[in-house]
Amino acid sequence: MPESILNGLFFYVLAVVILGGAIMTITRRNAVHSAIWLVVTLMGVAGLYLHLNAEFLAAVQILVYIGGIMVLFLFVIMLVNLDEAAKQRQFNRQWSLALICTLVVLVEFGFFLMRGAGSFAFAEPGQGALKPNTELMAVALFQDYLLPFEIASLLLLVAILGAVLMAKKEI
Amino acid sequence: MPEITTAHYVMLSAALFSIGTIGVLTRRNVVIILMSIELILNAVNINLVAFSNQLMNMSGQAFAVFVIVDAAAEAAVGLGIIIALFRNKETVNADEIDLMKW
Amino acid sequence: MIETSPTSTFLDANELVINMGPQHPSTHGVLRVILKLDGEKILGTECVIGYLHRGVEKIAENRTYMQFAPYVDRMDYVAAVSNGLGYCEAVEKLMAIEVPPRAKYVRTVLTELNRITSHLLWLGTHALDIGAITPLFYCFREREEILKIFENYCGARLTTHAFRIGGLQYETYNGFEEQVRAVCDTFPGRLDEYEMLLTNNRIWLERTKSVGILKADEAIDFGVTGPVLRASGVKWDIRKAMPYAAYEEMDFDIPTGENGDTYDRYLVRMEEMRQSLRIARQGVDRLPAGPIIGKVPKVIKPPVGEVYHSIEAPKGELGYYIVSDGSTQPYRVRVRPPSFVNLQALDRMVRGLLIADVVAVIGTIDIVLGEVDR
Amino acid sequence: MPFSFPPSIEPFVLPALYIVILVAVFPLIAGYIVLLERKVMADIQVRLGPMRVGPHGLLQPIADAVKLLIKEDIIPAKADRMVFWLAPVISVVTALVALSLVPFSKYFFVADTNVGLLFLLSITSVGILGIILGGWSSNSHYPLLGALRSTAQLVSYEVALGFALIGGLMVAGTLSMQQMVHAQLEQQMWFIFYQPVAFVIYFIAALAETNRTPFDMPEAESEIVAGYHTEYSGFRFALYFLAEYANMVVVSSIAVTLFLGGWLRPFPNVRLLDFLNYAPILAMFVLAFFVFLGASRERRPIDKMGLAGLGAVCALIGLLFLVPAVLDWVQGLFWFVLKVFLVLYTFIWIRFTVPRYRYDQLMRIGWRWLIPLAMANVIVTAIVMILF
Repeated sequence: MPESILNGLFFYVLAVVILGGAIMTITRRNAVHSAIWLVVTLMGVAGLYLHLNAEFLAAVQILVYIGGIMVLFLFVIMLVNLDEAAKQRQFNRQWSLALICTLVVLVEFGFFLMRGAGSFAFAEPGQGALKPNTELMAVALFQDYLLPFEIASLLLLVAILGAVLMAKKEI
Repeated sequence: MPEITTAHYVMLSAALFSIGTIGVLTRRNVVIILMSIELILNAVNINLVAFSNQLMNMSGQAFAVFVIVDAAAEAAVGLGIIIALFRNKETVNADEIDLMKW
Repeated sequence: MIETSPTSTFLDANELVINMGPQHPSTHGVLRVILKLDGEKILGTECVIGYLHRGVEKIAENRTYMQFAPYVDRMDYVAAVSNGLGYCEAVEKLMAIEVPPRAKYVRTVLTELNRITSHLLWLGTHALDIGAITPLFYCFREREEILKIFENYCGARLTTHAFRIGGLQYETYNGFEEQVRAVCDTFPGRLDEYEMLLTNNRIWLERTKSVGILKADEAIDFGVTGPVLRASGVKWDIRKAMPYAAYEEMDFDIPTGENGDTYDRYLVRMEEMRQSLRIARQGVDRLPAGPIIGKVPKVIKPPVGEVYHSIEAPKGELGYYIVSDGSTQPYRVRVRPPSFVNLQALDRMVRGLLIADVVAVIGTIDIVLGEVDR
Repeated sequence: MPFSFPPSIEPFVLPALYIVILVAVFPLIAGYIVLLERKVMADIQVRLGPMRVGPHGLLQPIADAVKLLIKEDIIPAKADRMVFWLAPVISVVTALVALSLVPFSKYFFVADTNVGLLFLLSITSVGILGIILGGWSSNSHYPLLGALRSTAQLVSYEVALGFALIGGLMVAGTLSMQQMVHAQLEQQMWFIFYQPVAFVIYFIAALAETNRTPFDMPEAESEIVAGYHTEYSGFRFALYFLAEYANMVVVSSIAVTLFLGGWLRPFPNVRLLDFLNYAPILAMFVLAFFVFLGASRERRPIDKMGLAGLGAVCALIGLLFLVPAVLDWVQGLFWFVLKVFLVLYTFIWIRFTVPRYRYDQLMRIGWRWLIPLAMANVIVTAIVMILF
C-alpha cells in the first residue's frame, strides 16, 4: 500500500471522527452524552497530532484534555442536576440567525482556502526538525518561550484560585 | 487520492471551528457551551500543529501547549462559575441568566 | 423526620438522603439508617428498626416460664448465655429460689466466656468495617475454642439455653476445667497479637480517635450502658454495683476510658476480655462441689407480683421485668436490651462526621439487631 | 525466516502478534492473579483458600470466569443504557492499551515510543472516565458517591504519581520505556537507589491509583457497598475487575521498569553472577519438582493426574529453555514477570494487613504530604544533578 493512500485514509477517517464527534457534541440533549462525544473528538485530534509528528502534544492532549478537563466536566455535570435541563428546550431563540451567520463564515473560510490553497503548497518546507519531539519541545518551551511559559503557569495559578473561590459554598 | 496537504488540515480546522461556533451561539445549556468552546480551541490547535509540521518549526507545537493550558484554565474557571450559578439561580440555561446581579 | 425528596442532588440546599440498609454490608444485620448528607458529611441520621421484630415479649405471655427460656437466647444471639442467665435469675428472684453455689460458679464462668465470644465477634466485624479484613479470621479462630466449650457443655454453640430456672440442668463434663484453663492460657497471647495489628496502627488510630465522641453526661442522659458508657469514663458495672451470680466473690477490675471515642471503646472492650479471662480462671479454680440445681417446684408458678432484674451483658445492662398473675405463664415480660438503648446515641455520635465514620460508630456501639427489635 | 511479509507491513507484524497474545492471555493471567491474591489472603488469614475446583483450586479462575459469563445480565431500569454499556469497556480498553507500552523484555514489547511513559500516564488517566461514567449511568446513590470519591482520589493522586515519576525520569533522561532499562544498564544501578523517595511516593500513589487498601475508598464495601460498580453484575462486572487487575499490572510494570531495573537480571554487569542467566531453567525445574511433590500427596486420582501433567509441562518448558536462543528470549521476560509479581505480592500483603483510610484523611495525605514531598524530591534531584 503506498504511503500516500495510507496517509489519506488516516486523515479522512480521523476527520470524520472529529467532525462527527463535534456535531454530536453540540446536538445531544444529555450533557453527559455531549461530553462523551467531545472525548471522541479530542481523541481524534490527538490522532491527528500523532500524524503530524507531534507525539508529545498528542500525549499531553489526552492527559490534560481527557484525563483532566473532561473529568472535570463530568464531575460538574454530576454535581449540577441536569435532568431538568435535559427536558427543556435545547436551543435558544436566535438559533436560526446564528446558524446562518456561522454558515456564511464557513463559506468565506472555504472560499479563501480554495483561493489560497496553492500558497500552502508552494510555501517552503521549513529547515528545522521535529524529531526528537520531546527534546525539541523542551527547548522550545524552556528556552525560546520561557516567558510565555511562566505567564501560562501564572495563569493556571490564578485560574485555580478563581475556580476554588467560585465553587466554594460560603466565601 | 490526492496528497494530504496543509490545506486539508486548515479546512478541517475551519469546519471544526464552525461547529464549535454554532454550538456556542445556539445552545442554551452553559455546560455544552463550554464544551463548544473547547471545540473551537481544538480547531485552533489543529491549525498550529499543521503549520508546525509544514514549516518544520517547533513554535506551533509550543503554542498548542499554551492553548491547552488556556483551555484548562478556562474550563476550571468556567465550571466554577457554572457551579456558583447553579447554586444561586438553580439553572444552567444561558438565556435565563439575564440579571447583572443576584 | 427527614424529608426525602426525589429531586435532591449534591448541590441542593438540603442535600442528599441515602438509605444505609436494611441490606448493607456493615449495618450488622437489618438496621436501616437514613442518612442526610451534605456531600459526605452527615447532617442527620434516623434509625429505622423493626426488620427483625419477632414479638418475643408477646410470645412470653403464651408460654410457661420454662418454655420461654429458649426464646431469650434468640434476642442477643451472640451472647445467648448472658440472656439466659438474666432471665433465669429474674424468675428465681420472683420465686425466691436459692441457687446452689456450684451452679452460680458455672454460670459465672460460662457467662464470662460468652462475653469474650461476643467481644471477639465485635472486634472482628468492627475491624472489618474499618477495612482491616484479617483480624476477623483470627477472632473466629479463638471464638471457636470457646464455642467448643459451650458445645461440650450443653450441645449447642450459639443459642445455648445453658441454664435452667433454679440452677443448671447439666453437670459439667469431664475436662471442663482443663479446657477453660487452656483457653485462659492461650488467649492473652492471641489478644496481644490483635493489639499488635491494631492498637498502634496509624490508620486505625486515625480512623477511631476522636470519632463518635460521647461525653460522660451525654452517655448517662441517653441511658447508654456497658462498654460504651465505661469508655466515656463512667465507672458503672452491674457486676460490681449489684453483684449477681458469683461475681461478689470474684476479683476483677472495671476498665474505663477517658474520651468516650471509638478508640477508647475499643481499648475498654479489649481490656474487658482480659478481665473476663481472670474471672473465668478464678471461677474454675474455686469451683465448689455440690448440687447444681436448687429446690424448684415441678410446676413453676410464681406468686402474684413483679420483678426487675438486670445483669451486665456484654453489650450493657440487660434487664428483665416480669409481671406474674400467679398462673404458669407470665402476665407481661419486658426486656430492657442494651443494644436498643445504646443505638439511640448513634445520631449524637455521628452528626458532623463522614459516611465512613457512621460505619465505624455502628460497629463501635456493638448492636445486635435481634436484640434491638426483639 | 522461510517467508517474509511485504516491507510496508513488515514492521507491524510482530507488534500485532504481541497485541493478540496480550489481549488473549492477559484475562487468564488476571484470573490467576486473583487466585494468587486469594491464596495469599488465605495464608495470611490462617485458611486454605479455594481448594475445590481443580487441585489446590488451580482451576478456580476458569470456574469464576464461566460463572460470570453465564450470569444474568442486569441493567437497572432507569440506567442510561448506552453509557452503562460503554463505561466498563472504556475501563478495560484503556487498561489493556496501557499494557502495549510496557517493555516486558528486550524483545517482547508492542511499541516503544519517544514519549512512552507520558503516553502510559495519559492512557491510564482516560480510565477514570470508565469509573465516573459507570457510577453516573447506574442512576443510583452509592455508585454516584463511589464515582465522585474515586474521581477526586484518582485526580489528586495522579499529581503525586506524576511528580514521583519525574524524579525517576530525570535520572533516566528519557521517556522511552526501553531506554529507561538501558539507562539502568549503563549507569549500573537500579534507579530505586538513586530515587528511594520517589519510589516510595510512587508506590503509595500507585496503591491509591489502583484503589487498593488502604486507599480503596471508591469501592469500600463496608461503606458504600461496592462503589461505582454496585449495580454491575455478570460480565460487565468482570470487565471492571479485569481492568482493575490490568491497572495493577501496569502500575507495577512502571515501577519495575523505572525503579527496579525492568527486565534486567540483578547485577547485570557482574560477570561473576552470570549463572543467574540460567535462573529461568532452574525456576521451571524447581516448580516442576514441587508440583510433582504435590501430585504425590494428592488423594483423588484426577487431581494426581492433573498436577502430574502440570509438572510435566513445567519440566518440558524447562527443557525448552535449555535451547540458548529460547533462553535468551525468555530471560528478560522471566525477570520482569518475577519483579512484577513481587510488587503485586506487596500490594496484596498490604491489603490484608492494614485498615482503610477515611476519605478526608486520604485527601490530606495526598495533598499535604505526597505532592509536596514529590515536588521537593524533584527540586533536590535537579540541584544534585546540576552540582555533580
